[in-house]
Amino acid sequence: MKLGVFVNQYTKQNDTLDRLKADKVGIILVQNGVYNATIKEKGVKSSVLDKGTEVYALSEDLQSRGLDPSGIDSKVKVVDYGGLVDLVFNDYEKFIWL
Amino acid sequence: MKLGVFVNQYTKQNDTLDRLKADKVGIILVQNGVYNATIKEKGVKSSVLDKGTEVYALSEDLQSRGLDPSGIDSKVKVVDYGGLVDLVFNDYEKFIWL
Amino acid sequence: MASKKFLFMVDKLPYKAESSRLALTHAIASQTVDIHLDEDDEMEEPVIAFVGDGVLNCMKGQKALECYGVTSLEMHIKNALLTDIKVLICKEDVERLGLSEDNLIMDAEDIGADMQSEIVPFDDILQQMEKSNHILYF
Amino acid sequence: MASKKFLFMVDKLPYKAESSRLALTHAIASQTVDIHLDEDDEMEEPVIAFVGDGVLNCMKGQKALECYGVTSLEMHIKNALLTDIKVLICKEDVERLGLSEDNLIMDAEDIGADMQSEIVPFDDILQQMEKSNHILYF
Amino acid sequence: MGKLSIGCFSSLIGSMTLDFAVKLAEAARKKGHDVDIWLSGNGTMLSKKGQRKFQDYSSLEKPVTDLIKGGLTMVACEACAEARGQHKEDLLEGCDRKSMDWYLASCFKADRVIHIGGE
Amino acid sequence: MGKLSIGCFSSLIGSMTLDFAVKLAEAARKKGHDVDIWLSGNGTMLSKKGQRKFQDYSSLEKPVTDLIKGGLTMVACEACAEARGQHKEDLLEGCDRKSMDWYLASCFKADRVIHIGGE
Repeated sequence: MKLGVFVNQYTKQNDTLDRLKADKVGIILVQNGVYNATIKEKGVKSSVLDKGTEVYALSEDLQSRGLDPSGIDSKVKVVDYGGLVDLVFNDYEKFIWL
Repeated sequence: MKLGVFVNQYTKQNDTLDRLKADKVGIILVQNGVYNATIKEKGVKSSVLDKGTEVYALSEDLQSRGLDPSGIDSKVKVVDYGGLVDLVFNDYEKFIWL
Repeated sequence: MASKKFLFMVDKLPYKAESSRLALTHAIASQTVDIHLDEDDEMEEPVIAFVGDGVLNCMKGQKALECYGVTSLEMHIKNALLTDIKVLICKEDVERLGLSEDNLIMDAEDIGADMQSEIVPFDDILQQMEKSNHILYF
Repeated sequence: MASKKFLFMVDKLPYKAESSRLALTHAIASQTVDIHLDEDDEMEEPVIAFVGDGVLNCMKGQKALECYGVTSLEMHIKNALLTDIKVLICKEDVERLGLSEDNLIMDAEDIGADMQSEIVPFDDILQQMEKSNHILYF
Repeated sequence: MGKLSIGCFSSLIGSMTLDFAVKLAEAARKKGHDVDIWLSGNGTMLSKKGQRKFQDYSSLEKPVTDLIKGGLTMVACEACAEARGQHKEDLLEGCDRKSMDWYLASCFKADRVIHIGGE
Repeated sequence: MGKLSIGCFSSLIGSMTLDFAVKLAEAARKKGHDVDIWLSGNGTMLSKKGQRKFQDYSSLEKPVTDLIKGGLTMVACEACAEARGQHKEDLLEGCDRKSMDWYLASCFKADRVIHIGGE
């Protein structure tokens, strides 16, 4: 199962996310989920970044919030809406919006 | 300051609540906040119950959710909407809705 | 002929977001989906899984109708069982929240349903995620 | 003559709930509240305090107008400073989130505001809670 | 008897927050208190007339209309309503529309304020 | 080219979730995909015509109308709309209203489904 997981909140913990063991889980950070790409609480990066084989963040949502692309974790690939559409059709089969 | 704090969510942690040091903080559990009155996660009662000098829970919201009044922590006083109005006018001066 | 399977997942609490209610009404709407499908298409009986704090939707004795004039999630869950929808409740969360079968809506015999709810490990729900064509995560 | 003081507090993130935006527009509306008050009543200049994850509203360089066609929280905060509203940002949360003055909207000189934001310990915000007649917690 | 101002920023139906505000207002009116309700953000949905009653959805048009007839003041934020496509002709009978300063003045004159934020 | 069904259950304006859905739909249409949008719960607010544009509020009536003209299908849940006082005459041009089974059928026929829950 290629599962795309939209994380739309700056969330500290989510039971479902913690328990997922899909073959290929991709994390797609959108809306306030993009804070997970940059903010290091007490110096520690978000645990959301460790869940997926791939992690993406939506550029429009980063920019809206004043998040500096240079501060983004190197693991995170930045995509725009066009790139997101390609991810949706080419890289994942099913999606959940947490 | 007599501060009434409405807790409307089944919340694990809230920065503001943790930091309050008012002379008299009363916790008023409403909506999904009422789960804090009964649910013991992993056997431990909600930390919200330790924050206020007084803790109240709205009876209509307990009943709507199927929460058994006999399972309510002994610290919690159950009030209905009429009782809530008296609390608002007689016991507290200011309110925040978390 | 195409046959497809849908999983409805609920991790939201009841009576705060409308999500859990709409998850159930949408799942029950699968009863009438045929009118929109081609003749040789078929939708399998849907599965609805309560996970995380969402298992609190399944508590017995909800008096939302009496208190707020709105149907309870309990009534919706019983309607789902009546229409033969598989209702799964995540075991790990039931245990974490200190609940048991005694607190939860395990059947709807009172309205004549044969189907029963099942408390299952998250791994079983993960299997349902894998088997389903689409996941509607409320 | 009555004089009253209001505190606006924001702990919600921007662009998800409308809360932080409405906190600012309501605070700024204090400019025109006189028309509804008795002649000898006076509302003191309001204070707006960002606490918890709400301090993320104060980040510099928000491009919401360019990306979504909607004014940014940055523009609202600058307007608040321009109308001499006291803007407090909770120090403990700024530090927890790894932020500093460099990341935050500390002034609105570009639009001619004299007022500056202040990063203050939560205790100072608590004092404001005590001094205020009403707290509008967004 | 006192005066209570309730600010509601939460959406209709799903959240049950407007149900809470309406029931609190009913109880306060029964005890003889004055009550103002301010609807802003998604809360303005409550000021839309013609809400159809279904048992699966909480339904507030009737209790709110009764409260207004009984002397409660309800005012919706004009800009928030317009942005949602709710115009003057959509307004619930007895409900008014004003700008945000009205709410601040209502709080100014109130003994107690319960400000209920958005989702 | 594929077909994408987007279900939106989130409210207008504040959450920016409908903005996300509309921008995703625009991008998908540009790449030649078919897109259905289902509005349910508070999401039905997007199907209300006459949304006034202010810069302080996200404003979607224009881009949505353009998308519909360009071939996107948008349907709102009839009961959810009625419960909010939105009637047939309030409906955005080109948008339809149906019962929930329509959405399931749309998902059935879709290659990809993005179901965006409520607040």
